[in-house]
Amino acid sequence: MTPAAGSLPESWRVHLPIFEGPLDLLLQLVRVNKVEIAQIEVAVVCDQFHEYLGLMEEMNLDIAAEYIYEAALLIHLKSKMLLPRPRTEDGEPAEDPREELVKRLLEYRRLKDASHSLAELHSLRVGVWTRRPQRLPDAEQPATLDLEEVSLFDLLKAFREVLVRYDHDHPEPYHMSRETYSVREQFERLLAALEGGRPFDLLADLRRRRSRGEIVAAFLAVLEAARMHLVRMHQSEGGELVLYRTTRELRSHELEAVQI
Amino acid sequence: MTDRAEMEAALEAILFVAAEPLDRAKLVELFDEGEGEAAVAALESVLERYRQQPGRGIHAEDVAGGLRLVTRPDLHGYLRRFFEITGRSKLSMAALETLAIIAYRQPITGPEIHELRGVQPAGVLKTLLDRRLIKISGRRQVVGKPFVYRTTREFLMHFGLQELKDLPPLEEFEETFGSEPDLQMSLEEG
Amino acid sequence: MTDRAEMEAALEAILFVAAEPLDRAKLVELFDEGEGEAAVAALESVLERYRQQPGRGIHAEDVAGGLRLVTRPDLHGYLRRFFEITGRSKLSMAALETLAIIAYRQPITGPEIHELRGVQPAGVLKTLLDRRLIKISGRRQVVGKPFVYRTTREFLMHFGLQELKDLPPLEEFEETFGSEPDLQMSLEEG
Repeated sequence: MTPAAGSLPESWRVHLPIFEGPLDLLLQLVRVNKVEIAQIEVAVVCDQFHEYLGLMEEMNLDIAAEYIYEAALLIHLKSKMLLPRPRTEDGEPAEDPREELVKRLLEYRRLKDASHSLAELHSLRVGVWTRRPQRLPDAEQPATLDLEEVSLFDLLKAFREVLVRYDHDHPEPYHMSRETYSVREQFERLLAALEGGRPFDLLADLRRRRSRGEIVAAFLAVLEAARMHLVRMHQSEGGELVLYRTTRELRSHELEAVQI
Repeated sequence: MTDRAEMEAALEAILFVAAEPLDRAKLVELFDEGEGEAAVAALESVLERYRQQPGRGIHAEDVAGGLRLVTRPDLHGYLRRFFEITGRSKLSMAALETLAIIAYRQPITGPEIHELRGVQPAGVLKTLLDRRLIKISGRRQVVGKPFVYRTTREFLMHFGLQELKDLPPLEEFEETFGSEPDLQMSLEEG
Repeated sequence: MTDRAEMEAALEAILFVAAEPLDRAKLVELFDEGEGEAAVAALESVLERYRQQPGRGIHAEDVAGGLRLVTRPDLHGYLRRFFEITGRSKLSMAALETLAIIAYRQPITGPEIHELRGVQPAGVLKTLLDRRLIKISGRRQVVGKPFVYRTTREFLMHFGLQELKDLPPLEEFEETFGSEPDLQMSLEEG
């Protein structure tokens, strides 16, 4: 690696920028080297790319498989660049080995620029509110989806929902043993524990339970609460699942719908 | 200090968005302390826009629970007519679930759907039949000879499928999008 | 004959109640035949009340092929404070990049998005699906039968667009490579 031409900017050692993916990193390297994408110098970029991965390693950051894949592609391409380019039958030089990479980068840059315009629009439009759903006069309207917009994703989700609910309503016999635990009771206990924004360590709580039946009821209660968007879950680095209460309020008919 | 026009705009936006009657005091408290009087005046100006006037379809109502904007009751005939004629085709969650059951468990009978959903499906089946998303394909030779339901060509077209085989199994859904969609959904709301 | 004031009031009430953008033509059709012109004029008067003005918190916008009333975007802070909404979460850059790829290159499959972004899109697709900004519109009939994605009506509404044509145009770069004028990437399986 030649330290002069091929090195990453010194500032990256102080504060390593994080990219949206390997193509994003490559785009930035082209920019750092002040060349046009079409003139990309594969050898230089390849070394810088590996240097970047090295810095990530030093900082104990996980390197996604996509970066490793791209790094391998770059090495392959670099070696191809070293070979004399063969000629085709009519004497023209064969395709530049960089062509594929250049096309990908150009297309990626084009779409990335577009995503910046969308981002700008998004941050403006996120402030637009419509009226909250209310009933039309004389018409009770249950939650509905626009038929035209219903897609496979909704269909699958609905089917899952049916199966989950069915299992929930038809528990295995051992849940029915003498000690029964009410999901609703667990549900209310959970919400009480989350009151005032207190975090709730789910796994630790489940470990403290006395029986399998109780664990099942407590867990179903968490699923209910999540389904109603009353809680959100966060996984900590240590692997704990921490629950937080969202701002959504519980409606009384929802509570009544929770299995006793 | 909040600009008077801004105060009015904010109050009007809040009244517009709210689904429930709003407490006047709470509305006024939105602004800094010491702006209370200005806020009361701003609220009055906003409400003035929603007094009953011939050309206005919305008015402000002072009900027990507080203030809210509502449509003028004498216009309800127009509202009903408009939304009956132009309403986009809607599918309730019940209908979607029933459709999903039929799609994945066909051929299936009404009583079997009832067992899976725990709800009598007659009304929903009619909706789905009317929309031509499902069809009756004979009767099951059991007690009561119930109708057997299947999805239609329109169903396949609607979901962009060539054949029923293309219906993704649940496992594929979980592989593609993770196994706990509902938990994840709330994850993003943070 | 419908009275002009009544026309205006009815139109205003309908716009106020509607949950989605309304087709102008359908609004006008609400009244008797022969009243079309008067209805157009009445609608214009109503919309005139909802132009952006300093003291007004609501305005009318043309979006996704229709008309609707929404709040002024700059009042977001007040609304959030009043309704105590903490997490109207913004989309991440990864989600926006993926959304841009789908918006400009639809219909498009997961593997194609992976190829274009260089990153596995599953998690982000789930977010976009849950927010109903994209939908699965079928499967591509190639190896693996991947899902095909498209943007939704909700996407248009969220970004304030009438139709997909209104997306900001993609920049066409001058720099071509070698003698190959066509930079359009071939969207084959990666």
